[in-house]
Amino acid sequence: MTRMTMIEAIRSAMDVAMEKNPNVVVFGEDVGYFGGVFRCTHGLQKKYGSQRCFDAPISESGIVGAAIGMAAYGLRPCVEIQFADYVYPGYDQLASEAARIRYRSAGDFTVPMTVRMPTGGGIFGGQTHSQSPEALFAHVCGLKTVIPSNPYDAKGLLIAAIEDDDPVMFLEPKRLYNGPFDGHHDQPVTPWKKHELGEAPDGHYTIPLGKAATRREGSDVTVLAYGTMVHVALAAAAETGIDAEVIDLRTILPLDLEAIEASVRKTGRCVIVVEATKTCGFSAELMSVVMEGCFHHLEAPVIRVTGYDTPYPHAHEWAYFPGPKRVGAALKKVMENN
Amino acid sequence: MTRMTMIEAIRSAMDVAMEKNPNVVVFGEDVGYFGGVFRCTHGLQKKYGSQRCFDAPISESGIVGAAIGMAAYGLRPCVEIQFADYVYPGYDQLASEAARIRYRSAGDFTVPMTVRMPTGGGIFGGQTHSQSPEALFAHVCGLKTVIPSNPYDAKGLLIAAIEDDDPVMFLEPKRLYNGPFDGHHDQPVTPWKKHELGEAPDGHYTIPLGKAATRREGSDVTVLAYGTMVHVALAAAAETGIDAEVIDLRTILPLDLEAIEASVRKTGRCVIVVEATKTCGFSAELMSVVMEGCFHHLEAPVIRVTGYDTPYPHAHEWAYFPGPKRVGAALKKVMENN
Amino acid sequence: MSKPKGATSPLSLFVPEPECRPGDHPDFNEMLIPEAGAVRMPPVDVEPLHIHDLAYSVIRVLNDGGEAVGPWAGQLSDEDLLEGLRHMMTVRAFDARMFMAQRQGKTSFYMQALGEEAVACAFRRAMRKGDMNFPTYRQQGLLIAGGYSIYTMMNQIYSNELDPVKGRQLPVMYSSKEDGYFTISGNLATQFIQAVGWAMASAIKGDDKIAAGWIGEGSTAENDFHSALVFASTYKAPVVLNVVNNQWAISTFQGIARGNAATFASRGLGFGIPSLRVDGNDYLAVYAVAKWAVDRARRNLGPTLIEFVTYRAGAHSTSDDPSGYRPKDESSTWPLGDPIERLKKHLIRHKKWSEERHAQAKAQIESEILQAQKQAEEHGTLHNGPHVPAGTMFEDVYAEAPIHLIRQRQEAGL
Amino acid sequence: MSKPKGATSPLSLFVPEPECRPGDHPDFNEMLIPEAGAVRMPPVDVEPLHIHDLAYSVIRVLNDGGEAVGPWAGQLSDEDLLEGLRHMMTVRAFDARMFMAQRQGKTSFYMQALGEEAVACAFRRAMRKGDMNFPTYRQQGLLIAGGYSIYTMMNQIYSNELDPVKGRQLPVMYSSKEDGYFTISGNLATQFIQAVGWAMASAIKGDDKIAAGWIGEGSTAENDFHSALVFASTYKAPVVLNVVNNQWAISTFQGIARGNAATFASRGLGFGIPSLRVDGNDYLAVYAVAKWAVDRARRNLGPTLIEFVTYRAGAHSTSDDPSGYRPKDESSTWPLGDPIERLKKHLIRHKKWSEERHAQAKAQIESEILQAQKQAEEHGTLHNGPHVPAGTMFEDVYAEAPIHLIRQRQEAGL
Ligand SMILES: Cc1ncc(C[n+]2csc(CCOP(=O)(O)OP(=O)(O)O)c2C)c(N)n1
Ligand SMILES: Cc1ncc(C[n+]2csc(CCOP(=O)(O)OP(=O)(O)O)c2C)c(N)n1
Ligand SMILES: [Mg+2]
Ligand SMILES: [Mg+2]
Repeated sequence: MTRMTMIEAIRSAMDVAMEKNPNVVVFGEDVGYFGGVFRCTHGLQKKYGSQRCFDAPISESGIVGAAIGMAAYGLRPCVEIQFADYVYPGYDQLASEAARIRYRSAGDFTVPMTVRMPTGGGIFGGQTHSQSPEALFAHVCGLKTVIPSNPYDAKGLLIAAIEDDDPVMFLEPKRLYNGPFDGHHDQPVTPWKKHELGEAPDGHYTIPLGKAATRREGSDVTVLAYGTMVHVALAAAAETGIDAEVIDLRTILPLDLEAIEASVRKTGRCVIVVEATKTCGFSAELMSVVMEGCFHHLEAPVIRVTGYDTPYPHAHEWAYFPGPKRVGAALKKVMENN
Repeated sequence: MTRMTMIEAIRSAMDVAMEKNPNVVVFGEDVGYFGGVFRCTHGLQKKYGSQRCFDAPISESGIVGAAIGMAAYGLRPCVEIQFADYVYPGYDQLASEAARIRYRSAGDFTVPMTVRMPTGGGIFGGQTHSQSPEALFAHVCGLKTVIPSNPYDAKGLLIAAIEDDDPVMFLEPKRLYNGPFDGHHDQPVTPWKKHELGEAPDGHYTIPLGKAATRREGSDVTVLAYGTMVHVALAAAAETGIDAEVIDLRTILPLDLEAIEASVRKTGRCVIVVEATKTCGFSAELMSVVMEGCFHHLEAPVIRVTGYDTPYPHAHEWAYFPGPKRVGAALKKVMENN
Repeated sequence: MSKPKGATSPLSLFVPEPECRPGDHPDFNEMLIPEAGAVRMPPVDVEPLHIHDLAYSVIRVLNDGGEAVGPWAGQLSDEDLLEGLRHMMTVRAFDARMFMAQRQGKTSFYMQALGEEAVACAFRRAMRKGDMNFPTYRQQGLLIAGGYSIYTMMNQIYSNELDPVKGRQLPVMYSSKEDGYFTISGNLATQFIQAVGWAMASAIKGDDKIAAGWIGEGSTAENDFHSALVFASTYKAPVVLNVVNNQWAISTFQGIARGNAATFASRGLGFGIPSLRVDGNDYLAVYAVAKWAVDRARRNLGPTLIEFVTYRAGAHSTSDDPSGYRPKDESSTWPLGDPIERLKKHLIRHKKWSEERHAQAKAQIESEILQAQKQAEEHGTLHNGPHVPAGTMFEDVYAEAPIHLIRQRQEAGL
Repeated sequence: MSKPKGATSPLSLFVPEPECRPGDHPDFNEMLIPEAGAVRMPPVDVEPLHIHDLAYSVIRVLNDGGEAVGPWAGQLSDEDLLEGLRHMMTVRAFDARMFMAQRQGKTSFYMQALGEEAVACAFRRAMRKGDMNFPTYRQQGLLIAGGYSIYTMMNQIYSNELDPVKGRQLPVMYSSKEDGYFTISGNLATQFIQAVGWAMASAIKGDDKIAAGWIGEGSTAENDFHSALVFASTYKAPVVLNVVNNQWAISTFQGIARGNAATFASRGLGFGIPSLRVDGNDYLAVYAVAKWAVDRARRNLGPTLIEFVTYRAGAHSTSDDPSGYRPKDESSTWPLGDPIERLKKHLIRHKKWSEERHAQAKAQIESEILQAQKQAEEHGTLHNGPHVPAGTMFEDVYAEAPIHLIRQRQEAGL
């Protein structure tokens, strides 16, 4: 076991996967010699050579498209999109191709590919370095989508993603790379080295895609969250004193319906906390799942706390970010409402 | 007033808009000389010349990107994407650019552009001629999304879209082009010529974006639908004898929240009928809106009837299509549940 | 704003138009067609910069008299050619039959390769087992020339109970890994960069297999054409990038995609990729150029771009009627002729074939196809079934169905 | 599957690498640099096919001695050049100041144009009021040479209460329609095709305005580069397509985007677009080539592609440290020198300038910038504010706020 940052955990996952399976290859913009703008692939080219870890041209559609071809050949590419905000040029290859190839060929061809990308805000990145586009993947059947909230999960989930036989979108909340940011931007962040989930085995292990984790048990209200918002929710629970059950979904597709239903049926209340913009975001799907599975148990309307339906503004980062204050207010409101 | 098919109505809208404003230009794949694979632009090149209506290279991203540049110059391009299934190569230009330019320039530049595309299934088009990707637009703030269900609306909404100062995605349910298809694929479709909403003024008129229409008043349950599903819902209501209030949303963004809330508060029940795949589709947003605005009025869980979360299969078109049988079953179920 | 000094005359938009439209008299006099045999054959390891001219000419082997001439000739035996002729005749007869089947309501849709049979059929011959094609919907010739079962193709077209892709895809969207035929996409151009990725994978693994990407001339406007050239060029991928220029993209003539450029082949020049143009209706020329490019790839010399100059003699698909946008007799005035007629003439001239044998062969092929069709129809057609069970539509979305899909399937009762 | 006959040796993937990495001794000996004055100047209505060579050479005017020589020389007066020098010096001093401001925590981010100031500054001079640029984040020279207020630029960089884009965008993402400067996107390459569309609109309206698209050499790999060339070529759009080849794309050397091609300019050849390469550190050469291309566009002759050969002497941005991927002294060995030094030398040689006047001018520019900075900081910096009111973040998503946004704003209490 080693204490690691989320960056180190992600790097270690690729290292372990490459070591274990010579068919795993890693490429993307600036990922080769330099090791990635967030240093997630640092050292991999040196260790595995430039045929297995290399720089790609600045072409997200080329990166995804080439990875699909490689996966169809039999490799397991794990590619990096420099920021989730830049995945759109590759969206056609993801939605029309990666997601469809197993189905349309009835299993004749498959696409065991992982697409990593830093996601979310909190770093003053403005509207093109802060987006959370997971809903755009979740709506496309054939893709899986993973969003870890800590180093332990990040490593186990990334290895599982690379070893999965379907295309997996792996979104890394960049504000969590160095510590469990809870939205209190004016307070120092505990480094992962001091956090229990900053500890991870050195070698191979996996966390199954599709299983949520309960980060805090509680009986008053269920909070559904993933990524950075898990830590925001935990902070809000602590600060309001409301006995919230905080569920970290970890993968949003497949979604752990059973864990969600069990918790909301137990607490009778639910707050959904998602960083992405509201309308038609994954928060809406979570709403629907609760409506469909728990309606008769609900004692109050479910509340969504999300990013507003505007682009992510630069100067007003903290007015925009769904922080512990907004989540706390929602917790209080959902408890009042009978 | 003239009786027209939806194709004729759409053509007439462009004709009226081009006639009125010389800044309106029309282009897309096969739309020039030939007049479009669905003949929606037939005759426009002849009437307005090839500088205002012309063929484009097969490049959806080029079509959208060029239209953005034209709109920034001051034109009002109305472009065609041959099938909604082929919009993805242009998705980056839509999500990262068209949707953002007003905001990021604080109104210095704007994108008054309309992107038309045939959407939905029911024509044995298989997985790449049947998709309903509206949720992917609705999640992107800055875009508006319109989906008409009849010729009268199609014309008035398309003129409004072209005259709107923001980018509008205009989705045309291709199964409705020639008549109000209600999902009974084994029965002949009434032609628009015999349908009251097949009648439209010859000249200029608009229908405001963001206003729903009640297609059938009722007191038992509210059905939220748009496009082809409006007709399916009407059929299901008639066949089950349930007194459903069928609301045709017409534009899903802006969404007519007030109309939805008023109706569901009145009926206390709601069924959402959307042709697109379920997970994280626009049906999920409608669920959320009802949860947020009407929870205390609900007497039963809201039900989604949607396309399944699989690609649209060719041979099993009618097993896949959310037809009146499935909608009728949902209506019955929502009435049983107290 | 004041009028700027030195204002020039008003700009205007140039919109390319074909030479003729319905009612006009087609002529291809403007088209550059070198004599057969006129274009040199460089070594496969040639410096790309030194063969720019090949992107602007047309490599041809069969001359008007049916003789095979010049440096690209002489690579195929008479047996090979007879087999090639049979392949092309099979494609044509198969197309005619399936076109008819669609018209008879037995399926939803069909797409012919009429007039361009030589391209896929001759190219296939230059490939090896294990190589992978990333075809468009108009390369049925790759399957047929590769010996794939036309019966199975029909099952796919009918979406019947034996359809290998389980009724999920439109007709002609075949898939056969075993036969080096990547699952066809309804989305244009996407497969071009995938072919490059597949070839890169083969190189990464130290394999000896190569890939071939296929695209129509109209679809070269799509962005994936660019990413394919970028990646192929950067990593010197062992791939052959094929542009089938059949002059039309549905109703749109090739000038809309080609713009101000002289040829589609020349699109490769700016990438340092050897780029050749070939007479796509000349079986011998297609084979020779394909072989050259395949050899280059196999010898790790990198990608080649080939433009096949041909003509889409039929409608775009069963949903299309070309009389709305091009002269009816344009096809018959196409100066590169018909690929079957040209190879037949060559073989007859060499006394390896005759009109009688041709007629016999045609009849025999047609009866084999009819046979297969009957057999296929016993297993169902689109509207009458049987199909694979409807519940299978929930399978293969993922390797294992996640819980939400299991629930949906239960709800559907399938 | 049996081993196919004639199996060849295993393939391998080629991955381009730069000549040197940290620790190596940089040398640019391989780089082709023609003598100043060596490249001909064709008429603007030249047949594109006849100037392929210009895509493989480098147009240069200033020679090592500081003389302006050859057919592209002699287009600018001494006053023009003195003004140009001042523009470049202003960009450099402004960059240095703002870089520092970021380091001092006054904003989140900054991007310099160090070493490439001539490109944007000289290009701007060839344009007219009303023309539109679609710049990247490294063309601040267009604004400064166009007389845009550096004070306003600073307000944007600080996201302060006077920021014209209301604190919404990252620093340097300026927008000024009035000044022909399209709102910068954080997404690479998207603006290239938009420039073509804008130019098409101008042509459709019979206007006389032209557009210029800008892109970095690394970003030419993006697909929008292709659609821009396709549309520009097809409709002969009045647009100048500028590729700024500063050798680096963050840590990635230009060979990854360029692949096996000799130059980025050559990417235009396959589109029939006149494509020129120019010494980007030579103010006179940049101006002359820009003028040529702008004239072509204005005379409705269609698009031109220009590759500016330059060097990114600084880090990619304040988030980057180039010592991790390239030799520290690579910048100082760059063979095309420094644009400011070269123009200065030319002017001194012609007795229009002196070291003293240069030092004075530098001091004066720096003090003007300091002045503007103080003034800007009175209106706020990123972390200390003031900004425009937070509630404005709900504005301009649409022309009019729809009901859901009104509700969200109410809920936020802003
Ligand atoms: C991304 C995308 N855009 C548009 C279409 C619709 N479409 C199908 S075939 C076709 C024309 C293709 O022409 P070309 O590439 O020349 O191939 P050909 O049909 O001539 O073989 C078009 C526009 C599509 N299938 N995919
Ligand atoms: C679509 C997209 N992909 C990736 C990035 C991240 N990124 C920002 S700048 C850059 C390098 C661009 O290099 P180049 O085009 O050569 O321009 P330069 O920075 O040298 O001026 C990258 C990869 C981005 N902004 N947008
Ligand atoms: Mg074609
Ligand atoms: Mg660069």
